[in-house]
Amino acid sequence: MDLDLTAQEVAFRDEAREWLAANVPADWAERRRRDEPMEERFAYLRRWQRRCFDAGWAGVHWPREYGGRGATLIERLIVIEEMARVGAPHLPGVIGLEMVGPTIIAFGTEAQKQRYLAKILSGEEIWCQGFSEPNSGSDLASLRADARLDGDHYVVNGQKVWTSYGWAADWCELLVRTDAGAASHKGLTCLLVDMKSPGVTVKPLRQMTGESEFAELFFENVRVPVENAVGQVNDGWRVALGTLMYERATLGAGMQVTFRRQYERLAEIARQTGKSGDAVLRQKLAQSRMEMEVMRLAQMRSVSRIVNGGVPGPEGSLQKILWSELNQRLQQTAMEVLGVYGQLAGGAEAVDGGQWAYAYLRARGNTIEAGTSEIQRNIIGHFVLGLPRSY
Amino acid sequence: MDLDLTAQEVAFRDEAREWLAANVPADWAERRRRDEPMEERFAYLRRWQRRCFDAGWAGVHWPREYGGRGATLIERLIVIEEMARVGAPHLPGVIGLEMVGPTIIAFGTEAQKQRYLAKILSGEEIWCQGFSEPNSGSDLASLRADARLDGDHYVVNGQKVWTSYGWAADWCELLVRTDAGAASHKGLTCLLVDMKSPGVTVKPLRQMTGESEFAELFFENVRVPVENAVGQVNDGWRVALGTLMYERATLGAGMQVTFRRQYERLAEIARQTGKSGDAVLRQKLAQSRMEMEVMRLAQMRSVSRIVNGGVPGPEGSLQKILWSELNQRLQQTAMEVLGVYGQLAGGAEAVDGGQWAYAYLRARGNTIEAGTSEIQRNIIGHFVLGLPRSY
Amino acid sequence: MRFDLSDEQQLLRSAAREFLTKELPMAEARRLADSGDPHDRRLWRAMAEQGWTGLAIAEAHGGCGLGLVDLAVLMEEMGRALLGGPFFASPVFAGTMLEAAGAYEEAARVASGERVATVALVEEGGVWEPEKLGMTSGLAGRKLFVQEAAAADLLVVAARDAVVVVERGAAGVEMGEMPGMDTTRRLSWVKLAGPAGKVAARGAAAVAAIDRAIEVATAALCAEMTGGMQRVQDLAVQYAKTRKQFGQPIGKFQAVQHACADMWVMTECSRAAALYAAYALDRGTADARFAVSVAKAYASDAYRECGNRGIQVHGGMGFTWDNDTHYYYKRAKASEAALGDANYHRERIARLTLDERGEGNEPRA
Amino acid sequence: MRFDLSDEQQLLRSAAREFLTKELPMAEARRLADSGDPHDRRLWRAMAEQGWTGLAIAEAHGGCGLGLVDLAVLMEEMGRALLGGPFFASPVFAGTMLEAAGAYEEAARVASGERVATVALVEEGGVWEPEKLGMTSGLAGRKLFVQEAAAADLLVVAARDAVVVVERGAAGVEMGEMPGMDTTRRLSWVKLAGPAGKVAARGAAAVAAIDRAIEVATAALCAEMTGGMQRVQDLAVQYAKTRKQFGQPIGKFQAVQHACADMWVMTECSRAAALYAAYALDRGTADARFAVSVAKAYASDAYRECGNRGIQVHGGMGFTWDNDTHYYYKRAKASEAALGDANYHRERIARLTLDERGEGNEPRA
Repeated sequence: MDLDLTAQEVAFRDEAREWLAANVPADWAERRRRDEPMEERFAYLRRWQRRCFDAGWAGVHWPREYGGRGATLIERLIVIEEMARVGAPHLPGVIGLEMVGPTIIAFGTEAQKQRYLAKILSGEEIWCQGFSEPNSGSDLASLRADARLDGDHYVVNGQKVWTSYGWAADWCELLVRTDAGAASHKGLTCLLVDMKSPGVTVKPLRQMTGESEFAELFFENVRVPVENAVGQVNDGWRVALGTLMYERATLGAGMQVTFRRQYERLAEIARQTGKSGDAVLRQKLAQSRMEMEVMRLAQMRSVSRIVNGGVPGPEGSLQKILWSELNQRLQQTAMEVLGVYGQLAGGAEAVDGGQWAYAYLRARGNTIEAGTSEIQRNIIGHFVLGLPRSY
Repeated sequence: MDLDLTAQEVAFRDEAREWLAANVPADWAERRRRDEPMEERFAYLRRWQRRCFDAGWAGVHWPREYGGRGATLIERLIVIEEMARVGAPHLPGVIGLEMVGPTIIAFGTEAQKQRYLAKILSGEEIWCQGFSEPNSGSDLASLRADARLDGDHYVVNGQKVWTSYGWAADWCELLVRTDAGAASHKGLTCLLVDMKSPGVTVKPLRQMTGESEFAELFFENVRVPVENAVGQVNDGWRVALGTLMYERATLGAGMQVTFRRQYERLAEIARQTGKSGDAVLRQKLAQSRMEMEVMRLAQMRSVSRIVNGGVPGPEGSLQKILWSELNQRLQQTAMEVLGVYGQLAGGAEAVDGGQWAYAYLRARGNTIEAGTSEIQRNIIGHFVLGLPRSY
Repeated sequence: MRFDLSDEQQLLRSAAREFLTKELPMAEARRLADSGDPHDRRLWRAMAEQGWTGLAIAEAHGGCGLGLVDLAVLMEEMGRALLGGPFFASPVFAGTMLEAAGAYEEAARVASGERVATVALVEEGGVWEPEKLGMTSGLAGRKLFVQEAAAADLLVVAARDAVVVVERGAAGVEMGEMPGMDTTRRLSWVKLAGPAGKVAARGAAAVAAIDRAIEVATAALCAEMTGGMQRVQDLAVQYAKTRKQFGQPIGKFQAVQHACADMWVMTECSRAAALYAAYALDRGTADARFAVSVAKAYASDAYRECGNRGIQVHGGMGFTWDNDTHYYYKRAKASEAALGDANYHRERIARLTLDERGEGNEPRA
Repeated sequence: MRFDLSDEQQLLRSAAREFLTKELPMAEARRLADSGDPHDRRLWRAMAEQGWTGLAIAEAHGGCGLGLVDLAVLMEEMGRALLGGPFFASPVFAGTMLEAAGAYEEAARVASGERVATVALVEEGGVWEPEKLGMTSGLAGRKLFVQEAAAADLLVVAARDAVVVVERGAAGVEMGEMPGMDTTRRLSWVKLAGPAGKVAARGAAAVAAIDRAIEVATAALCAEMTGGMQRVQDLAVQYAKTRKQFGQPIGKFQAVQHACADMWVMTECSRAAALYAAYALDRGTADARFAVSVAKAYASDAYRECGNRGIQVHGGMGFTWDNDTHYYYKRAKASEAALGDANYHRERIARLTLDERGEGNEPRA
């Protein structure tokens, strides 16, 4: 057991830290609290990704031949954590950087790599993923959007929901049924679809927070060239699953740092309001702090396991359960610390501009998005513990 | 809404209170903490039941014609609560009084009533129930003990577990399969079995507390006269279910008073040790106190519903969930109040002779016995909310 | 013994359910919540005509003189229907305070629905307990989290030493919005610079009036919260029966079904506790304060937890604006924070049962 | 970065697993627990021969000089196998205290297994924090909850101002049983009437030695608790796979399966926290105390909760003496109470992270 970074990793971290200190836009902290049209916000974030890309900080884990730095998993986590530490703006092309890009690198043709990868890195093209459907949430294998072959094109029809960045995306990694006769998770294919194709409609999906992070996508006779299939035809399940594994393994990465920042702020508020002297709230705050630390340690263990030879396994479900349930408890504790002020969504009296009320509501989605807590426990029960499938 | 007792109920309560004040044996409080052979303890309790019976306080809810007082449900609960209030010894014939007796009254023949009822009331004959089997715990309908007709006798073979008072019982209300060909919960019959019959073996079942409240019963070619079937042959499911309903409706009755007594004692300990000044423990104690009150109120509502025309419904599952889960939290809180002393099972340093350690362990069985918490939630889900069967 | 509604109360419940189903269907409740002004004057007049605004105010003071259990019955239905606006603030909270403070004339006009009132209680830092208030009858300073001040004609100001009635339009009264997550009832700050007002009660009488109103309002709020839980439960159970995944209605999976069962348990318990709190206050039983704290401690956690489970049962749908659950979830949070959260009321229970041989301590059998 | 066992540590784990499976099968562990004397001398000698009794004591002081992570690995296996007797009391707790107090000669004899020692720490009322102890180097008074005093040759007395080593048989030493629910490790009270003893350390050095031993013992205890959780989980999962009800293995029902998944989550988390606590103490990192409190707060709740779920998954069988789970459940309670329960360690976490910009506060990336 040795948790120290190597000299090389320390150098890498220092380089990242230095660059971030010099380049994180000073107006972001203020700006993120402000209501601004999401297009404007998005353009701002795109500029940020471009700046990161120019300095070599976008997609550090991609192989050098595709424009990355070939960073190790540890180095990659270092970048994620350093960015979270300074509260850097997030990269709007995250879906492309973290999921679609690696999928194309793993499964794509040379032509696809040439066509798409560079623009993912630079943020010139934003990607989304079309996986979930209204009737296929937890039960992804039952999806119904279909692609019928017509000459050298697929003709796609169907609907997708919960598409992050769907309203901003130039391209979509779309999972569709290409063989209607095959068993549920067979006969699926991943297509790369130009969102400007005729027949694509995007509708923002309004969440209970009032925002629309996600979108619904409608496909009506959308023609997609056959060469836009990524991976083998009818092998889309495997392609998509690889992507989801990646999602679960990395989604929690910057979180513990973000949680820590929130905790520090909450502790500050508690001290200022005298609530830090309340023994009951102290217990709840400490419990959250403990959970963050346990999450950090469990994550280090997972990463260590992957580094020492292995791909992300179903243990990703552990991370998912930890960060989502931790955050819900943390936000409830924040509400108790803020007392009657917690409910304020804005106005001069709101603490931190109302972001705690937002965070409380937003956390509610955590145990649903990216695989519900129930699904995660099914995965652990079945794949880790060897119990019979419960669904 | 009117929660006052009627003048008649007040008179009844005062009568009970007065009698109990004069008759509850003074040595019980001390004696219950002492280790004594269970036969000795049982003989003591039998004498107590006899004394209650002589004064008309055993089976008050039984019809007058069978030796009861024809007490209303309210009056019956008054007796249970008054006994709990003064910490009276419990009635060792409780299974007969609360379950078997009412079953015989409802389903039995005149001859059965004549033969059994009076001795149940007086405690001269102690009853147990043979329902659960090693492979039929939650899934009672799958039970396998069988009774084959042989002339004017049934020949019974099989095994029962979790039989309360099995080691002390003179008689057993036994649920057996009389029609092997019928569907799972059909083809069952309730037999009244003399525990002294040849072929009956009783083995105490040791619990994690170290005690043996329960027993395993083994039946090997036990001959039971056909006239000992209670209710219709092959209608045993309905007969037994009525009994279980009764169990769930009354099991929680004296509990809230007992919990209250425990809470008062715990509060006293907390004041003496200074723990009552600990804000964190105050929250946990208050939470338990609140849960007791909520349980009391929910129970009054259930009782009120039954009184105003109705039989106990699946709402009995509410009581079961409340008292069992409340008690587990209460005992954990007691452990936290007692701190390192909580674990002591005896010796001069143990608080209250180690009964808190015992209560903590014993509570663990609460969410399992008389239908697990999972089964109760299945019942609520299916029978109350109309969701599909989940098992 | 009857722990249940009388025939009259059952009629009241049916009438309220019928009225609200017709006059405030969910789509309308949502529209009002989203509109920025949840106070619908037409609906208000219709409720006043039903006698609801004067339900629990004495006949002698212009009300119907029904009891607090009746009020709880009505509030539960309102909570279920997501009625917003000043009903809670005006007849329930302010009305009770006015009546208790002896301002019968103002109470009567609130009871008739002619005037809308609200209570100005909470101060900087969230302070709200009568004995901790800083404002005196001079009325200088700010009151915060005042419900539906924008709709109110009268402000009933709870000061440390007085209950003072101030016209909203009086000189020296300024107010502004405090946007909260629950948009069915707006919150405001109110700045007072010594406006003219009518002192309804002073000293101990004022403290007693404020105290009484807080207890009554808390019990009523618990009933309203129970109604919300019921609705959240109904929505989730309905969804669990119809939504299919893996070829089954999701309600067949124990994880989902048991979540629904938990919601049912919590709603039943909360209802029993809220009804009893109202009953105990109505009868003036010795354990009334204990009963109120039990109800509020329970409901504060239970409403939120029902919301958590309700949203979870719905999966992604539960997280959308289109689903009705979030309106209840947000109100659950506002209600949890109002008049003492679960931690506060548990501590009050501890004071009543742990420190002294207090009122919650005597068995009532 | 390697958050995992080294090859040597993996070997140690395999060796320990193999040894304990052979020398302490469950039937034997149960027999010892039920026998009234859980200290098996033959087993003790065999463990000493493996070098286990000196594992974490420096080579210069007669031990093997391995680190605390190695000790954690061993303790986890022991917790899994339900090893009782004085291992925790003697080499882990007393051995560390002796070494830290500079009593190298005694430490060496404990490390070799030749002598069994135990720590006398806790006083009336459950007081155990070094700064709150009442007993002084005069050694007059009672120490309580002393583990395996009956098996010990030496008492290492933690006094307010000194660490004193006393022979068990010395004049002025009296002891008696404190029967606890966990019968794998006996508890005693020890009455001291100024017995002769060797003062190993005084003043600040004594406080530091006691403190060090408490931190190390706490981390080791967390590792042992993790092993227990693992075993409770294994038993439950195994049962859930084989026990059938309603025509299905019960593990197919989500209520049961998710309980098993929870146990797995808790065990994984507890293992990570316990390993890190050992590592942090070993390296002397700035966040070591924080790490110890995280591990103990987590394990205290988690071990009990694993027991709760483990018994529940077993249904009626889980409540029987015949089932192995209850031995772990009882030890979980004893371990929860020892060296600070979850409430205690959460408060310590609050002190470290909430009040000051304390040691647990600096990001370590």
